[in-house]
Amino acid sequence: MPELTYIEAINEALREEMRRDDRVFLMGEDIGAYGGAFKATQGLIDEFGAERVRDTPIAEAAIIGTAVGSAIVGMRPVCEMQFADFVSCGFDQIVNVAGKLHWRSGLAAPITVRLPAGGGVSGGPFHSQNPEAWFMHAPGLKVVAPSTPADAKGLLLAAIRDPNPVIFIEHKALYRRARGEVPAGDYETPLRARVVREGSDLTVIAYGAMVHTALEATQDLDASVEVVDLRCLAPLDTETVLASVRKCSKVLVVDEANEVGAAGAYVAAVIAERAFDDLDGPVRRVAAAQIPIPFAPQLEAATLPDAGRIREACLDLLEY
Amino acid sequence: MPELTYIEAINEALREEMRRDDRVFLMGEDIGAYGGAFKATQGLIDEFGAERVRDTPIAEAAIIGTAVGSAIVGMRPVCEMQFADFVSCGFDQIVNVAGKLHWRSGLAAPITVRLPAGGGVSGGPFHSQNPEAWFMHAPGLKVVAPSTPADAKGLLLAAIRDPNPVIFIEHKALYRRARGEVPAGDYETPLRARVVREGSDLTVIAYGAMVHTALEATQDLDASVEVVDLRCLAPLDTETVLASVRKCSKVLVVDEANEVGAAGAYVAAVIAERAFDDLDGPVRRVAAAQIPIPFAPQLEAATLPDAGRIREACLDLLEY
Amino acid sequence: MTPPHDLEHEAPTRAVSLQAAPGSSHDHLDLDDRRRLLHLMLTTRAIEERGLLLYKQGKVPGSFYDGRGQEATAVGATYALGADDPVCPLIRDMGAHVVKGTSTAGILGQYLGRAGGVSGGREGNVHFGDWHRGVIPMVSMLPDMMVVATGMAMGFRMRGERRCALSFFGDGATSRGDWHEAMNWAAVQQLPVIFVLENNQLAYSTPLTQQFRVNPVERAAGYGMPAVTVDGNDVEAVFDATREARLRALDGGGPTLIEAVTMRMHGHGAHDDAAYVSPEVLAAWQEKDPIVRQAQRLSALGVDVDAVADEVKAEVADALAEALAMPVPDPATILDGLYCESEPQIVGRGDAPWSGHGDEAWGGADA
Amino acid sequence: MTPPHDLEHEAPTRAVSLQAAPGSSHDHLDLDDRRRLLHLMLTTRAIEERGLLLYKQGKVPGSFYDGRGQEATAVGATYALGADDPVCPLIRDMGAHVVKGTSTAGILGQYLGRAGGVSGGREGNVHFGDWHRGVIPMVSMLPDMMVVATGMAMGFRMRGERRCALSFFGDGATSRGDWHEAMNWAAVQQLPVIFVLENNQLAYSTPLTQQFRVNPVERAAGYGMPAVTVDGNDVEAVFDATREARLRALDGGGPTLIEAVTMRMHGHGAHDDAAYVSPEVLAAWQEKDPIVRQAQRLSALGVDVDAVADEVKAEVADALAEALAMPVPDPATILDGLYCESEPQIVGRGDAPWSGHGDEAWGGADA
Ligand SMILES: Cc1ncc(C[n+]2csc(CCOP(=O)(O)OP(=O)(O)O)c2C)c(N)n1
Ligand SMILES: Cc1ncc(C[n+]2csc(CCOP(=O)(O)OP(=O)(O)O)c2C)c(N)n1
Ligand SMILES: [Mg+2]
Ligand SMILES: [Mg+2]
Repeated sequence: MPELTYIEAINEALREEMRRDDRVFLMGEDIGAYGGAFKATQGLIDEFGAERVRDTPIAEAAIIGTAVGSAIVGMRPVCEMQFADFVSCGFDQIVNVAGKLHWRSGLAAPITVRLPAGGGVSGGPFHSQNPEAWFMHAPGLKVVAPSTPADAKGLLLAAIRDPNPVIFIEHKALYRRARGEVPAGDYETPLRARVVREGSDLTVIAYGAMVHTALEATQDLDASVEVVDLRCLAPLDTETVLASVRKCSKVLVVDEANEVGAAGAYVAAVIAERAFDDLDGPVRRVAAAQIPIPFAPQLEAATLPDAGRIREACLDLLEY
Repeated sequence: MPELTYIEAINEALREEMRRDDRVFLMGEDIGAYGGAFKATQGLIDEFGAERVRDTPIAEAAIIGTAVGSAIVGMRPVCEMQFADFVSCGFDQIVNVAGKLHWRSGLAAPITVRLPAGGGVSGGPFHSQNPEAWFMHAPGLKVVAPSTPADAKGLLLAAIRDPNPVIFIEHKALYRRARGEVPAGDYETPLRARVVREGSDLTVIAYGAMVHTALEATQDLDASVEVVDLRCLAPLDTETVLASVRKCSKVLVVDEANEVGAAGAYVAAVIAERAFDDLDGPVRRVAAAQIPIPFAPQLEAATLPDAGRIREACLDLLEY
Repeated sequence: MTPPHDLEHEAPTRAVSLQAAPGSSHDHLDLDDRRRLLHLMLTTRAIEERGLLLYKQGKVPGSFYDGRGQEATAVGATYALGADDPVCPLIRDMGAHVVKGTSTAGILGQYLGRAGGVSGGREGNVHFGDWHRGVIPMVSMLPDMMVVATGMAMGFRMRGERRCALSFFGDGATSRGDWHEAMNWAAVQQLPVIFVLENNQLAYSTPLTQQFRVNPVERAAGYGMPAVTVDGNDVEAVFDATREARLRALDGGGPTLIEAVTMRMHGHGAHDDAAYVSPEVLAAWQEKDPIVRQAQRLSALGVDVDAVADEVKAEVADALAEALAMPVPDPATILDGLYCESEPQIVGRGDAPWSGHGDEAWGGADA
Repeated sequence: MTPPHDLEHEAPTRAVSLQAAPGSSHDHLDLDDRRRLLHLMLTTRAIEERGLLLYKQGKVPGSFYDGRGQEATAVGATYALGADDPVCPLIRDMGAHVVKGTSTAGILGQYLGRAGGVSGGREGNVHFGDWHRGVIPMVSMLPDMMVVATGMAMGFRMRGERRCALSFFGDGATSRGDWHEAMNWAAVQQLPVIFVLENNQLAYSTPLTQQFRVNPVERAAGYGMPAVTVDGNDVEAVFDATREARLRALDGGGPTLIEAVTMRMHGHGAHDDAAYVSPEVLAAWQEKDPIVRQAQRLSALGVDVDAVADEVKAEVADALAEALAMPVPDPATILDGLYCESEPQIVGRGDAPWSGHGDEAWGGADA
């Protein structure tokens, strides 16, 4: 199998799906000749032309809203926000127009919105956010967050083909740092959680970049730690989550987003309600401090979850 | 003490604060001569004039953003969204401009944004939403949600005087249905939770309209049920919450918002992490189904939490 | 109390002058068309009058919004559209639903929140759309649907289909950011979309002077978009302007902004007594009632307009009986359809009653 | 590869013609002012050149954005402001910080993410503002700060203060909804605010033709707002236009849109080689370098411009030493100041070096 980076896998998924399905097209700021701020769409305009790889004005509401319009007449748009942070400017179109349309009327809005998210790159308060929890709380959206190149490709193909609006969270810090085997050709990764490493003493649940941090933090712990990669936050794969927690009886949920109201807090609430009898300890959480993500590396490091904090929480739980 | 409705209490708070502090002014759509869609600002233009009771264009981003601008030069704006649902159109200005300003720079943005929220009025998918969880997940904002007329006044006075941006969640169904004694004159209600009814067998945590539903649901249960009104969702009064849970050892969190990622789910996660040792049963939650709020009364009733569902969850827990 | 606004005097400047109403013959509408326009407006009004009555009788949950007195705009504009041209109506545009062929019983059932209403009781009042007939369900947030219409037009252009999309919105809605994003996007990409600004002098209680300093129709030039102002109470004038805009759109000439000047003849919704509007202003506009005008025009041409009215009356009465017999929706179904689980259906074809349509369908899947 | 855009030929239509650069005397600027303008532009450029060097040396975390080559716009516009007129700079507007008196060491410390940088390491690159001096920290979302500036102006008007606010933004930012909401709001309420559109021919890699069909300066009329286009590389011309707009604002004449025509002379950020811009276009603009122009103008008037350059060099060298000595921020402090816990301070007074300011302070608390 070829080895690709996370961003190469995204590029490949877009290219293959555009070849396969001529309803698929791309929209975003500077995604054409420039190939996007992170180069996710590099080279695609050469193969597919400017109509299918559309540079747009700086107008996030219009990017989302016109995507919905094109989708309901049969297209399959894939939108890029230049940074996930700018999705706040298209928030209304996502939650009110795209999210509710099918439930309200039976008319589907199959759009994909790609969000380069996450911290660890000295991006500061406006280039480091993890907005996924907002969208989990908006009915009708799916929220997907790959952690590996293989999943980035397979989940993106699944997202584009999904008949619903999908918020696709790409982690910027993984774009070039994550590299791995990616199956050639066509495949879809199901929107379900995946047990990355089996274990029996403790479950660590994470998604996106934090899956790697969780693996690193627990690799030489003197215990059998199971690591679960959620992959899809909405709808949440509660089955896999609960099965793992029931097996291990102890659980830590890791989330890179601001702690209050984070996706991980919701996962913890589900566990505390539905797996209580199997729990041998508190549902621990590690997340970012409840502040904007700082710019200076020293401050950012103190804000985001890291292997040290995860390890410490695991040790606490194991001793519990 | 005079008896007022919830909306009369809001009107009184606005009037008294505008008399007391000439930096305070109001902005919103149709809040002037018309007195607002719900009449919260009725009569205020007559006393304070059109400069301080400002009818605005339909431009939610500008309502929030100009409020921030006026606040940083010394004003104390109070904005009304015509319905809470429209705050999605001003979302970016709230989370990115208002929420982060003080942490980033030390410059405070003392604005209050009043949101007529909630269901139970056949408002359908766009006039029934409870957006508070979104704002809890945005650092730097305070989120306040009164359940009684006395709190509506006291919390609104506290919100306007607070040097931070405050999202003030008013429940539409309470505007005229909730009536109670409201202290005359000036007072501030602290942004802390309140034990509404003391008990020892089970804690029910709620806020806004659900406080009343929780009280009703539990009033003739054959058990000692403590009911806690959160009043302030961000920052959360974890002290009061945890003290109650530790005392009662069983807890139900009620939330009118969509279940996934709701404020109540965050409260449940905090409890499951920090009061685990005291828990004698799962952290139960009752919330709205994860769908847009339906219009038809039969569908809406099946979607929102009600006394029956709360009672059932309480009975389950008591038997646990 | 602040005195009611004198809307006539306060209006922001307007350079564009109103198009004259056409006289007794018409180049593009035959007599059947002109009679049909009356029929459609009467149906629209009858539906909304009946809806209001049902609301006052306590049979309609929630609020009630309607466009009585503004029927000419939605009916006239939609009448110019082809079967494959979808429309995005807002709260004054019941006529768009009617022209596209939405069943009257379905609309009344919608008001009543019944299982057989267009949205099956999920959506309220006018927040619905029979998209199988090319009517896109509106969201409440103004004017988000302009952006959606722009996106449909983008889809048509990308596939080389000879179609256009049309979106309505009010004067008040022009102040929101999405208005600008849609205008600019449609113009810079030269998309086949028609924007119909319904200037009814008010946004809820807010007069034009507090919304803008210059009439928004004059902004079109700044986007590189042609604009025209028409008498929004003259159904044939609105039709004409839209017909022209549509041809431009289909021929690759890009978007058009049409301002239809009209008046909101009642409160914002049924709960609003509109005390902020002076009775004189309303009385003056009453003289310009679009249905009376079309009826007079047809009477002068010898058409039996009472017969049209009788037809409509009977149709709406039947539909009402049908709607009232519809069951309420089943609460056990609320979770169904949160997600789409199969290959999505797309926006369908609506009625296109105008006699002037040739075999101009774009040749899509179901054409 | 798609060929680089020929920006000169593709530009959307523009009706407004460029104001001519003033000659060897000036009605409103004395020789000290004109020398100071050069000094301020040189300081601005020296700061950004040093920042870029620090970035290339790996000492600046994250990304690096600057406005080298566009100094005349931010310096010229801000120079016209009074001490009590706050400014909202964006990423090309280091000159606004400099004119308002932000310390050079504070700015270099900001780049470096040091505790003594303006934001103490919390904010990155240009996302800062010394609000004690009337510079409002920008958010990244374009052009949100226009709305904030409009709100400050609203505050001034409500209190009858003779002040105005100014907000910069790029050509690309004009496509966003907030641009429209700010333009309309400022116009309909006739607020004392100045909007400076920095048309630098590009939004990141996107040429004007893909952003709009008509130059946005022409949209001002549709809001009822005066507009003017100036040579954005002529610091005195930008000053003049802003001085006039400010007088209008202070006299109750409402907002003004100023288009400053300039060119982004490098990539969007330091990571971008701008391969999409043709070298010929850049070379032509290089001829119009704003600093060279002002230096030539002053040389002709007998000013020793090398002396000015030497002053700046020394100042920036001192500031650099100071910045490099600043400690990194303390991670133990990250939670401080999420909420404001005391009576808020408000936006303060900045430097106002223009000789033409009389005792025109609005008489506020600290005037
Ligand atoms: C974004 C947004 N803000 C507020 C509202 C509430 N609202 C509903 S209709 C209305 C007035 C609309 O005025 P206009 O656009 O002129 O349409 P009209 O009702 O006059 O037809 C308002 C403020 C809304 N629907 N959307
Ligand atoms: C709402 C929003 N979307 C996207 C971006 C990302 N972005 C940063 S600068 C830029 C280009 C801005 O172009 P322009 O407004 O012309 O300013 P210039 O950089 O040319 O000075 C973009 C797209 C942003 N900052 N804000
Ligand atoms: Mg209107
Ligand atoms: Mg630019």
